[in-house]
Amino acid sequence: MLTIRNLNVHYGGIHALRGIDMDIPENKIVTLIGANGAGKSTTLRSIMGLTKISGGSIQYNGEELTMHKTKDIVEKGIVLVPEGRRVFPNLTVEENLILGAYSRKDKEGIKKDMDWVYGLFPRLKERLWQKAGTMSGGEQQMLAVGRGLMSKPKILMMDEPSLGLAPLLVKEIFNIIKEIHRQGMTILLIEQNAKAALEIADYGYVLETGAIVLEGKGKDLLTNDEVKNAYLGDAK
Amino acid sequence: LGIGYKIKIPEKRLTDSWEIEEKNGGIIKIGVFEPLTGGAASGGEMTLEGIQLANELFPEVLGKKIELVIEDNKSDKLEATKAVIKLIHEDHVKAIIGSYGSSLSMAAGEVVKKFKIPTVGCSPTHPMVTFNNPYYFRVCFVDPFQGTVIANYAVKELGAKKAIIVQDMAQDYSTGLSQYFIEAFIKLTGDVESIVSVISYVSGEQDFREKLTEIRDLKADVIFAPGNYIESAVFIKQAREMGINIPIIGGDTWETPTFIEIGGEAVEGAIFSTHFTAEVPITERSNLFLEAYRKKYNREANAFSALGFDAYMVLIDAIARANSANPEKIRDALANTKNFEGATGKITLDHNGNATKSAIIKKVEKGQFKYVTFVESIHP
Amino acid sequence: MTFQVFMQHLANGISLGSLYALIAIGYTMVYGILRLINFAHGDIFMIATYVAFYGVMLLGMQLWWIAFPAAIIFTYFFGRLVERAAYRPLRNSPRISVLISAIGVSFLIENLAIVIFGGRPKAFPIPPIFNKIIQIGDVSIVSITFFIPAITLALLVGLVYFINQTKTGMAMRAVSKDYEAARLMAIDVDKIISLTFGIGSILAAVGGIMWGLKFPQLVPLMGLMPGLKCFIAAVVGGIGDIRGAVLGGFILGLGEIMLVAFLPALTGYRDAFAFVLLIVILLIKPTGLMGQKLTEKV
Amino acid sequence: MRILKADNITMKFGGLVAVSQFYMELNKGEIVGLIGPNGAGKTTAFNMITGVYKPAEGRIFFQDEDKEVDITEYRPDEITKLGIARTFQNIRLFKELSVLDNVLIANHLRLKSDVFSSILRLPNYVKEEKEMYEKSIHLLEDVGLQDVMHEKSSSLPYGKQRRLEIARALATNPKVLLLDEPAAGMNPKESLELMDFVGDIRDRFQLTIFMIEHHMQVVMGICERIFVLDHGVTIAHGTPSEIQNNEKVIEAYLGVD
Amino acid sequence: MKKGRLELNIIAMALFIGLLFLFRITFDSYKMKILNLCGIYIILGLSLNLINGFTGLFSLGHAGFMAVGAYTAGLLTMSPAMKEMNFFMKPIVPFLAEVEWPFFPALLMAGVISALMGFLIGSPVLKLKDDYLAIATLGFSEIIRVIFTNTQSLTNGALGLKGLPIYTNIWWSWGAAIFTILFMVFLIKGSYGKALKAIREDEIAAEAMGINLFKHKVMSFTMGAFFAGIGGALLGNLLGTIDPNMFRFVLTFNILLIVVLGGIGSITGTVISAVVVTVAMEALRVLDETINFGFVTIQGIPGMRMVIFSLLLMIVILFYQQGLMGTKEFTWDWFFNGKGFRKTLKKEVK
Ligand SMILES: Nc1ncnc2c1ncn2[C@@H]1O[C@H](COP(=O)(O)OP(=O)(O)OP(=O)(O)O)[C@@H](O)[C@H]1O
Ligand SMILES: Nc1ncnc2c1ncn2[C@@H]1O[C@H](COP(=O)(O)OP(=O)(O)OP(=O)(O)O)[C@@H](O)[C@H]1O
Ligand SMILES: CC(C)C[C@H](N)C(=O)O
Ligand SMILES: [Mg+2]
Ligand SMILES: [Mg+2]
Repeated sequence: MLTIRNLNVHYGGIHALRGIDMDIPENKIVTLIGANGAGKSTTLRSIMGLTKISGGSIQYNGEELTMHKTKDIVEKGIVLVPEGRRVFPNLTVEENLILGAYSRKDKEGIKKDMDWVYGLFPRLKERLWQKAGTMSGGEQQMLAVGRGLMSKPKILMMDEPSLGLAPLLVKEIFNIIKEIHRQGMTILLIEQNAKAALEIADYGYVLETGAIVLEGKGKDLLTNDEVKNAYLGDAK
Repeated sequence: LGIGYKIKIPEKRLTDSWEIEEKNGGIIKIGVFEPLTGGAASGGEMTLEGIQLANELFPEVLGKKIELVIEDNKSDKLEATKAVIKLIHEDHVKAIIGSYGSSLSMAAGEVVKKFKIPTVGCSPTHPMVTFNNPYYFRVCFVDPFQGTVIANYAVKELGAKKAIIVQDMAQDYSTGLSQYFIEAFIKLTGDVESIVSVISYVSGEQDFREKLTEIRDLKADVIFAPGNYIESAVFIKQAREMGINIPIIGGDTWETPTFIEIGGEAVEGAIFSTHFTAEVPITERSNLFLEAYRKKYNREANAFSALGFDAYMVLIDAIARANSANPEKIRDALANTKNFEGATGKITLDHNGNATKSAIIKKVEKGQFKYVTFVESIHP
Repeated sequence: MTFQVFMQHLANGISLGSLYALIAIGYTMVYGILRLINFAHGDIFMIATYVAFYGVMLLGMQLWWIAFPAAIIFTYFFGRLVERAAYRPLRNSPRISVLISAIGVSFLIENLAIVIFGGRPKAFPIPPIFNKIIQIGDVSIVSITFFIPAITLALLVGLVYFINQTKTGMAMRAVSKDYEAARLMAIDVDKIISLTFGIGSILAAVGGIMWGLKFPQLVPLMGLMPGLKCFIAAVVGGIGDIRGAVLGGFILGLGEIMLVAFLPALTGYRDAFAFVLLIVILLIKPTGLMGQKLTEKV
Repeated sequence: MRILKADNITMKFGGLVAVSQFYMELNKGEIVGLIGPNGAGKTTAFNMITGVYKPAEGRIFFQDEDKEVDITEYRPDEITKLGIARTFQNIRLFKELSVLDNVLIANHLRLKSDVFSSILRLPNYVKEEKEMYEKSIHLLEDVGLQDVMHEKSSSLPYGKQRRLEIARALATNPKVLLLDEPAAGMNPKESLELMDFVGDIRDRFQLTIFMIEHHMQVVMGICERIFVLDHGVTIAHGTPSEIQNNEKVIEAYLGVD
Repeated sequence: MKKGRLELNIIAMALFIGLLFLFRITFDSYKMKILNLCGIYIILGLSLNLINGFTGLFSLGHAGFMAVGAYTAGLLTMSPAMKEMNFFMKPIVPFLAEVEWPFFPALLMAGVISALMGFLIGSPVLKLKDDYLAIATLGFSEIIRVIFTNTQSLTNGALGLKGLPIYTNIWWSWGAAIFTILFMVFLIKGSYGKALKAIREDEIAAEAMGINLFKHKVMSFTMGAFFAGIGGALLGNLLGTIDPNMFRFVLTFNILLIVVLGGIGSITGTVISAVVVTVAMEALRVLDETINFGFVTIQGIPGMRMVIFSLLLMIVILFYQQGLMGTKEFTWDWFFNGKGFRKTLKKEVK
């Protein structure tokens, strides 16, 4: 569905991505793991057209995305829940969700999905009128995920959705990911919580200093010694 | 310094010596600083018209061509000083003409005095312009005279017994002229209470409605409101809007097309004193000037163009008499100007550098400035 | 002070206040979305007035009802052009750069206007309908005095609805905080900002024409002081909040007039009134009268 | 010996009671955890202790040498001066400045010379400045950031930024250190390293540490006592094993595995 | 500081003073005036940069402080006779009527009064942030101007003061400029300067680092006001005439533009851009004049100079957003290893 070939990104002098190849097949969960600064977020930002790439191709169902505006990419059905939440602090919870569905025209569907999101995150429903900026970190994270879901994406990309969440909620988030996946969504997930991510992922990539060093089925990576050593912290 | 270069140090500061120009071929440079942008731009433009016209008619003196170097002082005192400094030191002008607006002239006054460059003002009427400054001259009358003239007219012709003053606190001209008017008016009416109110505003103000509300019910026969033509026109307009119908009179600043454009119907009947009128030529030169002006600009000349014309004429006359382009000599010759026939009348410069001139009273009628009467000069 | 005189002052105050309010709304809109003190707002206002002036010169006084709307439409595009040229290239720059650009473009417009329109003031043509003197008892009021509050009110209602209730309005508010996140919602950030500017400029244009009708002289720097005062009005009311802008405008307009009316000795301090008011309000309520208090989440 | 005490502090935002009657005591040298669901009021509690927010009710006391000071009304900088330093949940480094400058700035509060001695570079100032440099560089070596000392702080990867925040807090010479989710954004391995690091600095700098954290491995691994907040209310307090088995905590926060 | 730097600095200083002597001999007084203005604008630019660039307080009140400085020095240095001539509408307040101070104490007093003003204004206003601070400081500067317009017996109101003794010359203006540069360099390099930068970067974090925000902000603001007052005084006694209208907020903008063009937060940048802007403003004057090429004359358009100037300005703002220098500073290393200007970031440590 999404095919990335030889993706290169430079930040000034820093060569942040060095020729990345990735495939995200339809209706699969793909995860991208790696240490801080490996280039995970950069990959997602490049797909969304938020970061200028210096070479390579990104294709969505055979269509080249690299020249498109972010807005068009979102309208094609690729949505990112960004790192650091990025909710609109001056808007209420409800307004944030409505904007999530900015590109959609189907009033009925929007209404339905709104209720669905409230079902997933009851806290949001309680705080309908609160300005998003005053919510706690975890609450904002729920809102960010909810807002991403509101656009009814074909591919949902999430950049560290469990960051700063309480254990209960982390579990909850992973359940939600599984749930939306079951409903037919394709997912690209970045996680520090590599174990949980690999457990639910169909396929995983390991990124180190801008290059893919390892890839494979989620289950296989879980048992890979290198991965265990470097990311799972099991090997004590 | 051990760098190996030799730095040539001229024996004398080149620019401070006036001889430089002899090399300059047969050109004498005269500086002009006038407001060409900003609040007083209308006046500056008109003055410049007169100066340039004179320059076209009389482009030479002592067999040399006269070149005008024109600087815009942006209706700003700071810019006025800067412009004059530039004229003196960059362009090495021998003499300067300008500027419309007493405050601007006064700002430049210190500079021309310091660098000893003779300067002829066209229409700055405030006494301080030339006072104590042997290098500043002017071809117009001064405000003590103008104040008396207009007070006289108010009392004798309009029969006014009580007056309201509206002055612009930021213009030396306006505050000065008000002062002289008040003195004359009290003297003429013999009534110390005859000034019922003095209202002040600051250049640039646009809303006089509260002030007008304040004076609307005062019993007065006339309002004296000398000031910049813009503020004055707006003031009159708002006064008429509020139903204040007594005569409003002012000074020489009003004679600009802008005054009528802005004031529209409201300024009908406004009365003011000024320097010159095309309707009553005074001298031979007046006719010459009027003719040439009509030919060049295709309309009637106004007082400021006439004064610009005269300033130029007086200056080249002085250069001719001095038989030199040395600023000191020009100054001395200027100081000796006697009975020079200008477009605005006979010009004699007194020990202060002031001309003693007659005044004209004009009135706005059907959107035109109409001549009303002529007031003889009073010899001080 | 007699009752009549008081009424006269009151009428003047309301009319001036709503004029300030009208222009303040434009400021608040642009500020609310871009977090930018649009110093060029006053100059856009000036351009609108000049265009209206030339329009009437060209078409004749009878056709003012074509000339004025045409000037407003022109200004709409002019505002968008200013945004395009001076602000869009700085989209990802620190706020201070954008602010400086605002100051710079304001300089440029003023100086261009001096060269193009001439430094010499022009008289704004007033169609008779705005210039009727209406005598109510002893109070004489020019008809424009009534038009201004009515127009302000109408625009206010429309805008409040637009910003709070429509999706585009929401998008505007979202853009104001986070361009990138807005882009991720499929919002065309440039388009929204440009639109905001266009609307702000329309308000400036309406304000400018009203101003011209009330104070009929045009000079290239005419936008400076009103611009500043109306910005203050917006801040006093609580910047970013449209109702606040209106409130601020009224307080400022009425306050100025009443200050001069009741304390004639302080006439000279009229221009300082706005600033004193500003500082007093800011010190008491730092977010302005209608601005909500937001504790920064740490 | 008690060093910090929060005596029933309460914080409200509009109608919302973010923290209600929070009572807590810290003893010298302890590492204490603060956990609870998102929005429970943990960060808010920190903000009250460090003076960023003023509590609506309750008082906060700090044991300064041999006298107990009521710091409820103190400004944040005064509190830091007394010896309570913190890190932020959303990293707040001086982004445009170098790593070293970030740490040097944290030394400023202990500077005795006045501004004119600094401009005139009088000997007393020069001496102090030298000490500040040496101390800062040592500190950076201690936390393993000496190699990136001259980099712009915002160019560091997340994990190192977190470490720099801690180093910066340490540079203020604190007695009590408050850490707000220090392991956020770290992978499990890095989290475990951080755990060791925290224990290490406690010993080396003789600190008392109060820490918010969602990584249970970390919290349970190094905290001696744990407070649990939910909806602003303290629902439990005890040793890690007590907390792990507390019904209420499991229900509200931990969940069942 | 590496060895040898001190010597280098002294040599550079000596060379510069020599250069000033050279200018004095060869320049006419028009050029001298511009040279003086350059020095003064350096002072003003730096003082604004201290507040806006280094401390991150967005202040737009500089014109007000300059007015305070200019009037203080003006009133203290004018001769009693001059004062009497100026104050013809209303006599001057008695305590000022007879004073006539030499320039140095008057200049110092100008700085002190202005600093005092900065302190008094700063105490309430610095509680505000960002744009609010900007507009409030702008407000104060306008209030100062309006007050000066109306206190007839103290300032001669809107008519202003004429005939101030022309004390300012290149020694004063450049002397003060160099003093200001040194002051800023040492301030910024030191711990207090770093604390100011920390406030600029993140107030909440700075406070958490134990920095007393209020004290440091007021300090920076007061120092800025002091130098603004000095700059204003030098300007007044250079031009010989001042009035309240000179000190409109446009003046603050001019200085702000200098700071921005030079690079916010760069001392070197401000110095360079103060000189460039001042000279460029005058150089562009030719645009307003009629140019005669012999065969063809181009009529000058009044105001064209300002159009071109603002156009150039916009180009810099849009295409060189960092300004000339960004936050970089000149260093001697630049001469020796040719690596270009060094980032302030990379502080050398022994
Ligand atoms: N805007 C930027 N300018 C310069 N360098 C950047 C920028 N954004 C990221 N980098 C650098 O690019 C590299 C990759 O960063 P990226 O944010 O993609 O990492 P990541 O894998 O998402 O890390 P983390 O787990 O910390 O989020 C890092 O070295 C980072 O410092
Ligand atoms: N400045 C504020 N204005 C309004 N509400 C606030 C503010 N700060 C916090 N809150 C609210 O107070 C509650 C507690 O927030 P706090 O940040 O303390 O949570 P937390 O326990 O740190 O959560 P997390 O683990 O998600 O960071 C939340 O519901 C939040 O929305
Ligand atoms: C020049 C003028 C027409 C104005 C007035 N006479 C003045 O001296 O200011
Ligand atoms: Mg990332
Ligand atoms: Mg928190």
